[in-house]
Parts: sequence; structure tokens; C-alpha cells
Amino acid sequence: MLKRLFMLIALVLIAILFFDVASNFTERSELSGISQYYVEQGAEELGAANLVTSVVVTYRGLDTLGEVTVLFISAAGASLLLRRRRNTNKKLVVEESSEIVQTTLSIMFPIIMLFGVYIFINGHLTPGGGFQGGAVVASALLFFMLARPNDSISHKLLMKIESLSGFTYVVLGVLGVILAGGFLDNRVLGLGEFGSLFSAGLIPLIYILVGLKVGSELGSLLQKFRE
Amino acid sequence: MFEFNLPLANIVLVTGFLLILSGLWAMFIHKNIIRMIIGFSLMDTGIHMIMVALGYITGGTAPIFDDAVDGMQMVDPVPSALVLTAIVIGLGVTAVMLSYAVKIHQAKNSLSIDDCAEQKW
Amino acid sequence: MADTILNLAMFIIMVAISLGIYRLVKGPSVVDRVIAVDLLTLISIALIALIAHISSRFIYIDVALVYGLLSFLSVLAVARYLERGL
Amino acid sequence: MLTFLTLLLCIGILISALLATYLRSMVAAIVSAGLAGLFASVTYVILAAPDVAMTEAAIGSGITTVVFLFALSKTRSKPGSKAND
Repeated sequence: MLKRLFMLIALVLIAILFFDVASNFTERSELSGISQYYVEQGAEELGAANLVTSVVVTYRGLDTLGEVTVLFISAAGASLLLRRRRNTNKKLVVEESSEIVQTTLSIMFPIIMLFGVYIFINGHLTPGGGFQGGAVVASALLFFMLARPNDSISHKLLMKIESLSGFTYVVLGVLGVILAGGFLDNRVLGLGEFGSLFSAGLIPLIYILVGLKVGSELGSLLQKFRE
Repeated sequence: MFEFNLPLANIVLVTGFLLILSGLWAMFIHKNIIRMIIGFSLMDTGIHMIMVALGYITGGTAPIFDDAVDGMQMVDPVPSALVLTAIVIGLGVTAVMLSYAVKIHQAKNSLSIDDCAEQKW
Repeated sequence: MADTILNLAMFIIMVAISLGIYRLVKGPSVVDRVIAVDLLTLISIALIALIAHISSRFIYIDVALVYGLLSFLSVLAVARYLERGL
Repeated sequence: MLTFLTLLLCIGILISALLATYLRSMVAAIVSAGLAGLFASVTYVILAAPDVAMTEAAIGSGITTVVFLFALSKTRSKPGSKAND
């Protein structure tokens, strides 16, 4: 009971802190500082219609590289914790899904995969990008795992895709140092016509790589949790 | 149709704070590890809501240029970019915590936090 | 006229959300609650399409597409879990 | 009208957070936590952040729920262990 009282006191103290912040907050009515610069100059400077994309990939590109690394480390850590011992490596057989789910899988799997690819190829024009598209691709793999619980996706293939795209991402970043203004600068290729698919320099290429990397990482994470 | 004038960002900000508090409460009162992780993920959602509310501009539209934008005010793109990466990292952290929970269950055959007493200091 | 129709649509969606939340709170069994969540997902798709029309940005529809393609996955996972075969 | 809608969605988020804390069945608690993420993503669309809304819909309320369910099915209580509700 005393423990419950202490919890309540801690919660009330945090609530007082939050109340102070929330009561002094007013909704902003105009941009300021660096955001003003991004909104006014970002489209001309980098040629991408989606400003969130240009912030994620180019202006804060190094942070995104670090974030992809964090995701890789957490996937590796989870698969290290979930590994099975050698002697208990028997294949456990679970009940198959019903015929409806399997037929839906064969129709919907290519569509969901294609939609994920659409999201990360059009990341510089419409909402979406590498992370969202990668999550949709991983969802397609998840659908496969749920509908056919006894088949498995090749782990080596996922690992190869993942490491290859991560390596190419860093190579493209270094290319920016040599040919353009700095690490992960997108003006290595021409900016192209504003608003078309082949525009904004390296941004679509980098987002395709990020999408492949995130998709295969989340897919192998889910695979580890399943088996 | 009457309209009362409560800014949208304030509503979402207050909800985010309340969500953080309820997530913390769920982490405090439960003994089951998976329920504590559910509380953590609620807290995560609350933090994201606060960050999105801080980036909203009154009457703003999404920071994506196309034909429909003619001189409309855009919202701040920087908090959106931060939250984007924070959500993905949140999934990674949750997955690592859940795999620890699975490991604890394999070792002790129980999910209660009371059975991990030797890790107290 | 168009404003009236939009307001009416939003009112109907708000009523639908309230009914879904009622079933989520009340629902005696787990299956009731899962179906209530699925229903609320479908209502959210309609709501996002309506918001895209009101703020006249049709690129918001992409978000509704993600909902529409993925909403059945978590329900499928729950169903497989409940019949003991995940 | 949009204000009422946002208020309703925020009340829905808080209700589903409370349900995720207090429901006895673990599956229902996990699904309720996913619903909180779902409503949060609709409020992100209202606050004009469609990128964040898409991420939250795909990752926050889709994959996270399924990862929780996988972990739950791996820790399903065997006969002889304590009940873990």
C-alpha cells in the first residue's frame, strides 16, 4: 500500500511538471529559424517536392545513417537473444491456414509488395519514403509467414540484401564528398525537372536503398520472433 | 453550427501528456513484464504526439509541394522528420525488450518481475 | 449545400466512432473487442478520405491506402493466435 | 467541426490506453494499445503530417502489435507455471 502511495506521488509530481508546460503553450502561428529556411529554400536547393524527405535524407542525412545503424543493432541483438540451441533444433509443425487465407495470399502478396516499392520510389513526391515502404514490404513478408507457417523465407537472401544496400548507402554518401558539397549531398546527379520521378538527384536512390534495408531487417526480425 | 475556439495543437499536446502519464502508471502497477512493455509503447506514442503538436502551425498544410499548394502556410518539417525516425527506433527497442522477456520466460518459466529478485541491488 | 453534406458525413463518422468505442469498452469477450478494433480501422479509412477532401490535399489518400492494405494483418494474427497456432 | 472530431479522437486514445492498462485478457490489451496508435495516426493527418501518419499506421499499430503477439505466443504458459495474467 505504501508502495502504491509512492507511485501516486511520483506521478502527481510529473503531472505538475507537465501542467506547467501545457498551460504556457500556445499554438505557433509562423515558422522561425532553420525551418523557415527549409520551407523557403529547400525546394529550389535540393529539388525534392516533399520537404520532410529532403530533411531526412540530405539536411539531416547523417542522423538517418545513425538511425539505420541503430535499427540494425537492435535487430541483431534480438536475433542473438532469440537464437535456438543446437540440440533442440527440431522443426515444429503448426496447423496450416485455411484455403481462403492462402488464396488471398497469392493474390495480395504481389500487390502489397508493389505498393511498398511504389511508396519508397515516390518518396520525394508523395508522403512516404524508405521507412514506410520498408515497413509495408515487411508486412507483405509477415503475411506470407502468417498464411504459410511451415515455409520459411531464406535468411541468407535477406541478410545479403540488407548488407549490400547498407554498403551502397555509405558509398553514395562518400561519393557526395568527392563530387559535391559534402557527405550525403544529393547534387551528385542533376536535379532534373521539379516534380517528376527522375528528379532530386540522389534522394530516390538513397530512399530505395533505405527501403530495401529496412524491409529486409524487419522481415528477418519477424522471422526470428516466429521460429 | 457553433464553433468554439480551442487550438488543435493544444488538444493533441494535452492528450500526449496524459498518454505519457497513463503509460507510466501501467509500468508502475503491473508485475507482468509484457504488460510493462505495453505501457512503454503507450508512452512512446504520447511522446510522438507531443512532438507533432509542437510542429503544427495554425491552418498549416503538409510540407509537400504540388498543384494544390498556392501560398498556403506549411507546417514545420523538422519535427516530422524527427518523429519519423523515432517511431522506427521505438519498434527496435520494443523488439529487444520483448526478446529479453522471452529469454526470462525460458529461464524461469514465469513472466512476473518478482521472480527476477536476484537482479535487485 | 456541399458544406452541409460534408458536415453530415463527419457527424455520421463521429457517431460511428462512438459506437465502436462503446463496443470496445463493453464487449464481453476478446473476439468482440478485436472486431470492434477492425471496425474502427475501417471507419478511420473513411475519415482520412474526408479529411483529405476538406483540406483539399489529395495526397493524404496514400495514408488511407496503407490502412486499407494492412488493416487485416493484425486481425489475422490475432485469429491465428486464438486458435493456438501462431 | 474539426475541433470536435479531434476531441473525440483524443478521448478515444485515452480510453484505449486505460483499456490497455486494465483489461484482464492480454490479447485484448495488446489490440487496445494498437488502437491507440491507430487513432494517433489519424490525429497526425489532421495536424498535416502525412509522413508521420503513414509510419505510425504501418509500424506503430501494425508490426508492433504482431511482434507483441509473437512474443506472447512464445511465452504461453506451460502446465506447471504460474498464471501470467
